[in-house]
Amino acid sequence: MIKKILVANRGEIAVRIMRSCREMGIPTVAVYSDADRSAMHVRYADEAYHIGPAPSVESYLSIDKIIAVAKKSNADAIHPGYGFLSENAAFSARCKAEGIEFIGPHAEAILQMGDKITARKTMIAAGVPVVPGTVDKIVDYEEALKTIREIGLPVMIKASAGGGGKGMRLVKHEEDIESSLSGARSEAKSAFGDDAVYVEKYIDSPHHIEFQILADKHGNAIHLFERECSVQRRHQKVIEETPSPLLTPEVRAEMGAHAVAAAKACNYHGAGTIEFIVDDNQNYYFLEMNTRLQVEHPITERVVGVDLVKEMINIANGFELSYKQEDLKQSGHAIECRIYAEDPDRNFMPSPGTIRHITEPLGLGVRHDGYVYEGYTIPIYYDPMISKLIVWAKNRDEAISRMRRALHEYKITGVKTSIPFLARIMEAEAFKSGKYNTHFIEENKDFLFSAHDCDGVCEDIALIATFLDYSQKLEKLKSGNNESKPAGSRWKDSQRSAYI
Amino acid sequence: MIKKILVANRGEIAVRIMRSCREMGIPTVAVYSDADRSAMHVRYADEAYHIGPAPSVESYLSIDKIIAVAKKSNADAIHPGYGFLSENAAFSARCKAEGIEFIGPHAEAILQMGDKITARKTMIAAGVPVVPGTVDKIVDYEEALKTIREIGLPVMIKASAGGGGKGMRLVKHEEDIESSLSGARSEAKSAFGDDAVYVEKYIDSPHHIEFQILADKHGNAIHLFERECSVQRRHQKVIEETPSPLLTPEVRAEMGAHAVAAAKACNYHGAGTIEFIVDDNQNYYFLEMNTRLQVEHPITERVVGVDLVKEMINIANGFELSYKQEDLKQSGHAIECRIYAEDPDRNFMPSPGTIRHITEPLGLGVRHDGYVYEGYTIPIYYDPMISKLIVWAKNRDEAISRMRRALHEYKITGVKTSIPFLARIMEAEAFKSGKYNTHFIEENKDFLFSAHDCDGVCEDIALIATFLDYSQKLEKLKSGNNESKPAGSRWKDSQRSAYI
Amino acid sequence: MALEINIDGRTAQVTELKRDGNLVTIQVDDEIYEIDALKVGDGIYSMIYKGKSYNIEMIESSSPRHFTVNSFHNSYEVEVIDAQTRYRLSRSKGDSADSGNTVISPMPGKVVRIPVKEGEAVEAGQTLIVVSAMKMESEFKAKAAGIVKSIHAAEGDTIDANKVLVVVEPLVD
Amino acid sequence: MALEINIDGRTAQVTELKRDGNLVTIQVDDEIYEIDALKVGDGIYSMIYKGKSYNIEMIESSSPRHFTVNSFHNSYEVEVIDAQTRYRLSRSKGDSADSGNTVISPMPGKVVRIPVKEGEAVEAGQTLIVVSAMKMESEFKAKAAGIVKSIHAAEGDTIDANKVLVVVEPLVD
Repeated sequence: MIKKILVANRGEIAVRIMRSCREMGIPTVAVYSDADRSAMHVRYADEAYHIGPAPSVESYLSIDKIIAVAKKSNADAIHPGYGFLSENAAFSARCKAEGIEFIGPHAEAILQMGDKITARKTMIAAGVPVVPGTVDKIVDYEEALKTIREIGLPVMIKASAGGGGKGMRLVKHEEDIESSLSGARSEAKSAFGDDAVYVEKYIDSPHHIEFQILADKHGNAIHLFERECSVQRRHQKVIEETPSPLLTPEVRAEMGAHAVAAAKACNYHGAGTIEFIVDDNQNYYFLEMNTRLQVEHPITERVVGVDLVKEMINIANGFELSYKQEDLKQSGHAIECRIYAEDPDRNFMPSPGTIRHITEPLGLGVRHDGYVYEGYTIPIYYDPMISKLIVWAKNRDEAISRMRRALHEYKITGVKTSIPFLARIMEAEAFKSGKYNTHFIEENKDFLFSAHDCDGVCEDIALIATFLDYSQKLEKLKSGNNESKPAGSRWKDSQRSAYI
Repeated sequence: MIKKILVANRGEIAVRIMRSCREMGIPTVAVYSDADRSAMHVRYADEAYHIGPAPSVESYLSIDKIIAVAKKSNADAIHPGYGFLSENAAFSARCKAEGIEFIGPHAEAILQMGDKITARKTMIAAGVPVVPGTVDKIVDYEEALKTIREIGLPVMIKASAGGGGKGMRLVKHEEDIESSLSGARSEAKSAFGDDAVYVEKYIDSPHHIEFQILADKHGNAIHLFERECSVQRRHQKVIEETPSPLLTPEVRAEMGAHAVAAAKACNYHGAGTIEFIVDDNQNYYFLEMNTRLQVEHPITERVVGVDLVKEMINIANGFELSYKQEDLKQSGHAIECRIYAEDPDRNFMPSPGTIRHITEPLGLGVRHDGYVYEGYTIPIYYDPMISKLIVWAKNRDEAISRMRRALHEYKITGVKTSIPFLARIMEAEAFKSGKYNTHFIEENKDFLFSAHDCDGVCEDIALIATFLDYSQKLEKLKSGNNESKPAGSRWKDSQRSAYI
Repeated sequence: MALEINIDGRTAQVTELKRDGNLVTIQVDDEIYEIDALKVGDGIYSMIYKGKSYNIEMIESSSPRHFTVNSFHNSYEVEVIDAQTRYRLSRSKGDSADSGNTVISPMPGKVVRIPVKEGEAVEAGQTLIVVSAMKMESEFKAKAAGIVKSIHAAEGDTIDANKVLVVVEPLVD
Repeated sequence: MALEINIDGRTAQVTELKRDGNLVTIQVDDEIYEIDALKVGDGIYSMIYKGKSYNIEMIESSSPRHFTVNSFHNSYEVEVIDAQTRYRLSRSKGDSADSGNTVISPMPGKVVRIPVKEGEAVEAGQTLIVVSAMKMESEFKAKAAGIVKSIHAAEGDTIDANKVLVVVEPLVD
C-alpha cells in the first residue's frame, strides 16, 4: 500500500493530485524550483523540498534530484502529473529500479506508444483503425512517392518520435514530396535525434476526439467515454467538452471498444488517453496514445462520476478496477475552458505577472482547478495556464449558459487572460450548435476577435474608470507613497467607515 | 414570460439566485442598503438600486421600497430568497396586487402553513402524521392537563405563530404545566401578538429530516428527497447532508409521498420544504413547512441534478414541472457546511470585520456559494453566514473525506470563522458513523472543542509566525507607514524579485 | 530582536538570531529553529521546517497584540507581551485589565441598551451593556461588585471593536 | 482635474466636476455623468450609472499609462496622454515611439538570442531580439530599415516588462 506520494510537478495539476491524496489520507511531498517557493503546491503539500534553479531542465526534469527527494522523504510512490517527466520511459524505469511505485504505466508501454510507427503497428495488429498511410518508416523518395500515390494526396509526413508539430509537413502537390520529406527528416533529426518519418493521409476539417481509459495490473481495462477537443489554436486545446456533439451512441460504443483494445494491446496499466482523428462522417482513426493524465480529465470525472487520480493510485496499489464497463454511463454535459495568462489581442502573447485581484467563479455546477492566488507572481519559466474552469449541467445548452455565467464571474487583474476570448467562443454560432471541427478558431476569427455592440456608455464608463484609477495613482505619487500594491485601499476604506 | 427579476435579498443567496437568472438570460435587479454598496450582489446584478439605511426594517424588509424599485426598473418578478420577506404573506399578496410575479407561493399557502395550528389541522386532514398533541389551541389549564395526560409527559407547549424557539416550553412534570402554559402564552403574545399555543409530545433525541418539494400551478407536485439536518446548535443548522444516513428506502419513499401530499393539501406552488421530526426507529411526524427556498438547497441540487432556482422561475412562469417523480433519483452523497464569521471558542460570538485574505476551496466535487471577497467588510447588521461549502462524492465516506479536504484548503484571515469547528465535526466518530441526532453537538462538545495532538513543534511554529507578523508590524510603524492594509507586500516582493 | 509571547497560557521567549531573505533562525525558549518562512498573503504564512510544510493564518483579535493563530488542526490564542502588558499583568496579579472592571467591545456592533448609569453601584453579574451584531445580542456583565466609573457609549451608537465601553471601579475589600 | 485619454483610437477629454465620496460627476467630452464609482479591489471597480451595474477591470499594460480595460463584453486599449506623450505623438505624427525604432519588452521574460550587433544595418522585418516567456518564444523584428543604435540586454538576461531592449535609428529617406 502506498504510504506517501511525491508529486513531481507544479501548478494546478500538482495541487489537483494532492487534493485526491489528502482525501485518501496519503501525505504528499512537493518539489519546487527557485521560482516556486511561493507556489500553491508547496503550500498545499505536507512536505516540500527545493530541487534547483527555475529552468525545468535543472529542476522538474531532473530525474536524479526527484529520486533523491523521494528517498530523503521516504515517499514510496511518485505521481508525475502531465508534462515534465510524465511520459518519460527512463523515469518510469528508474522509479522501478529504485523500488518506488511510478503512478503511471511501465516503461515499455511508454516507449511502445511514444514511437508513432511502433504505436501504429500495434494498433493495426489490435484491429484499431489508423489513418491510412505507411506502416514502416520511409527512407527514400521513391518509396515515399509510391506510398503517397497509393494513399492519395494530400498527406502528412510526420516524425515517428514527434510531437508538438515538429518534424511535420503537409504535402498537397506531388512536386513537393521530395523537399518535404527531407525537410521533415532533418527537423526530426535535430528535434528528437531520430529521423524516422512516416506518411499519413491528411484528413481535412477533422475532429479531435479522445477516449479516456483505465487499466489495472490484472488485465482489466475500461473506457470512460470521449472528450471532444476540437477547439484548438496552434495545435493546443482551448476548450474541451463531453459528450462530443458529433458522435452517435453506436459510433461512441465502437470507438470505446477500440480504445480498450488499444490499451490492452500494450499491456497498459494506469490512466491513458486514446486520441482519434474523426471526419464529419464519424470515420475515426487512431492518432496517438497519451500515456498519462490529461489536462482535460475533469470533464470526464464530472460526467462519469469517477475520481481519476484516486483510480490511478488504486491501480498503482495493485487493486483491481473498482468499476466495470457496464457500471459507467455519461450523465449530463461538461465543458472545460483553459484559462491562460495571455493576451488574445496580441496573438496570445504570454502575460506573466503578479495577480492583483481574483474573484473566482463559484456556485452550482462549477468546478475550478487553479493554483494562483492574490499576490502570487506567475513565473516566466513555465506554462501560462493559470486555471481550468469546468462546468456541468444536465444538457449541452445549459452547460454553455453556465460557462458563460462562470466566465462572467471570473474577475482577475494584474495579468491579461484568455477569459474574454473564451466568452466569445461561448457565443459563437458554430460552437453553440455543436457543429465545429479543428478549424473552428481560424474559421470564426472575425467573430471571435470583434468587439460587442454596446451603446456609447460602455466606452465612456471605461474612460471614467481609467480616469479614477490613474488620478488616484497620481495622488499617491504626489503624497510620496509610491508603493504600487495597495492602490485604492484608502479611498475604499473612507467609504466603508462612513457606513459602519 | 418573466423578463427581469428583482432579487429582494443580499449575501450569498442573492448572488446564487442571480447566477441562475444569468444562465437563463434574465436580467437581474439588486437592492441594497447603506451597508451594502460594496456587497457582491450589487456588483453581480445588471441593475442596482439603493433602498435605505442599514437596519433591515428600513431597507430589506420595506415592502414599499422594494415594490417601488421593481416598478422603477420594470422588473416583472421578485425572488425573495430566504429570510427577510420570503415568508411574508402580505408581501406575496402585495406583489400580486401590483401585477408583479412573486417567485414563491401565494399568500394563502404562506398563511396556512405559517400558523402552526392551522398547518397541523391541514396535515391531519391530508393523512400526514403529525406529532401527537392538540388539534386546537389550548386556552385553559384544565384542558391542557387533560390533553397532556392523554399524550403523556414530557410535552412541548408551542406558540402557534411561533418560530425560533420563542413561546416554547418543555414540560417534564405535571406540576409545571400551569406555569409553563402561562409563560408560553405571554411570551407568544409579546413576540407574535398572538397567544395561541398548542401541545405536542416531546420527542427525545430526534432527527431533523426535511423533504424538498416542487409544485407547479397545474396541480403537479414532486419531492426531491430528503435532507438530514440534525447537526444543530441553538436550533440553527450547522451541517446538512443527503441522503440521510438514518432512512431506509421504504421509509424514504413513504415520507416523500407524505411530503407531496402536504404540498397538495395547501394548493402549493413553488419550492418548499416539509420538515419532519424523526425518532431513532424512523417514526416520523410533520413539524412545519418552510414556504421558500432553504439555505441548504444545494445538497439536493447536487444529488438530484436539478437547479431549484430555475425550477422556481419556470413554475412562476406558469410552466408545468419539467420532471416527473419517476425521473428523479439520488445519486451519490452531498454534505453542506455553513461557514459563519464567528468565534467557536467564545460561544460562537459573531466576528464581523474586513476580509484580509481568502484562499477558496476548489477542485473535484466542491461547490462553494459565497459572497465575500478580499477587502470586503462584513457588515454588523446581517447574518454572520459568509458562505456555504458543498461537497459531493460517490458515497458518504468519500464525501466526508472531501469536506475535510475542502475545509483544509479554505484559508481566511481578517475574521474568525467556524472552519476549525466544522473540521472537528468531520472527525467526530458519531458523525463519521452517521449515528447522530439533534443532540450531536451537545453530546460531543468535549471532542469538538478540544485541541489536536501535535508535537511541540506546531505551537512553536505558531509562536514564530506571531513573532514575524508582529515584528513586521512594528517595523512598519517605525518607518512611518501606518496603513493597516498592505502588511507584508514589501517583504514578499523582495523575495520574489530575487527569483525573477 | 526578541519578544515575549503568551500562547494558551505558556509564556515563551522568542528571539530572532539571523535572517536571510525568508530563511530565518529563531530561538523559542531553548529550541533553535532554522525555518523557511514566507508571507504569502495578508496574515497567511507558508513555513517549511525540516521539510514539513505548515500553513499559518494570523487573525487579529481584540487588540493588535492579540491573535488567533490557526494551523488547521490547532487554533491558538496568542498575546505579544510588551512593557505595558507586563506592567498591567504585574499590577493585577495575572488578571488582564479588561477581565475585571472594564468592558471592551470584542467586535464591532451597535449598542442596544445600557441599563446602568455613571456613579451607580453594581453587583457582580449585573448587566452593564448590551451590544448587537449580526442578529445576535451579547450582554456584558460586571465581573465584580463596584461603582460605574465611566460610560463611553450611548444607546444606538455604532461601535468599533476594541473600544472601551464601560469602566467599573471595583469595591476595595 | 482633467485628463486626455485615448481609447481604441478615440481621444477623449475627461474632467472631474465634483466628487462626494464615491459619487462622482465627470464630464467625458460633451457628456456629463453622475456616477457611483467604488473601487472594490486592486484594479476592480463597481460602477452604478442610471441604475445599471458595471464591473470594470483595469489591467496595467506596457506602461503605467496604458491599460486594458475589461467590462466582460468589451475589452478596450486605453492610454492616458500626458505632456510627454503629446510631444512624442506630435513629433512622430501619430506613430508611437515603440512602433518604429525601439523594441520594448511587453512582458517579463528571458532573452534567448540577439542576432544583431550595435552599429549593424538591419532590414525591415529582420529579427532584432528573441525573448522567451512561459514556454513560448517571441521574435521582435525591425519595423523599418536602419542602424542598430543601442542594445540594452544580453543573451540569457532575465528582463522585466516595459524595458527598452533594442533601439534602431531609422534610415532617413
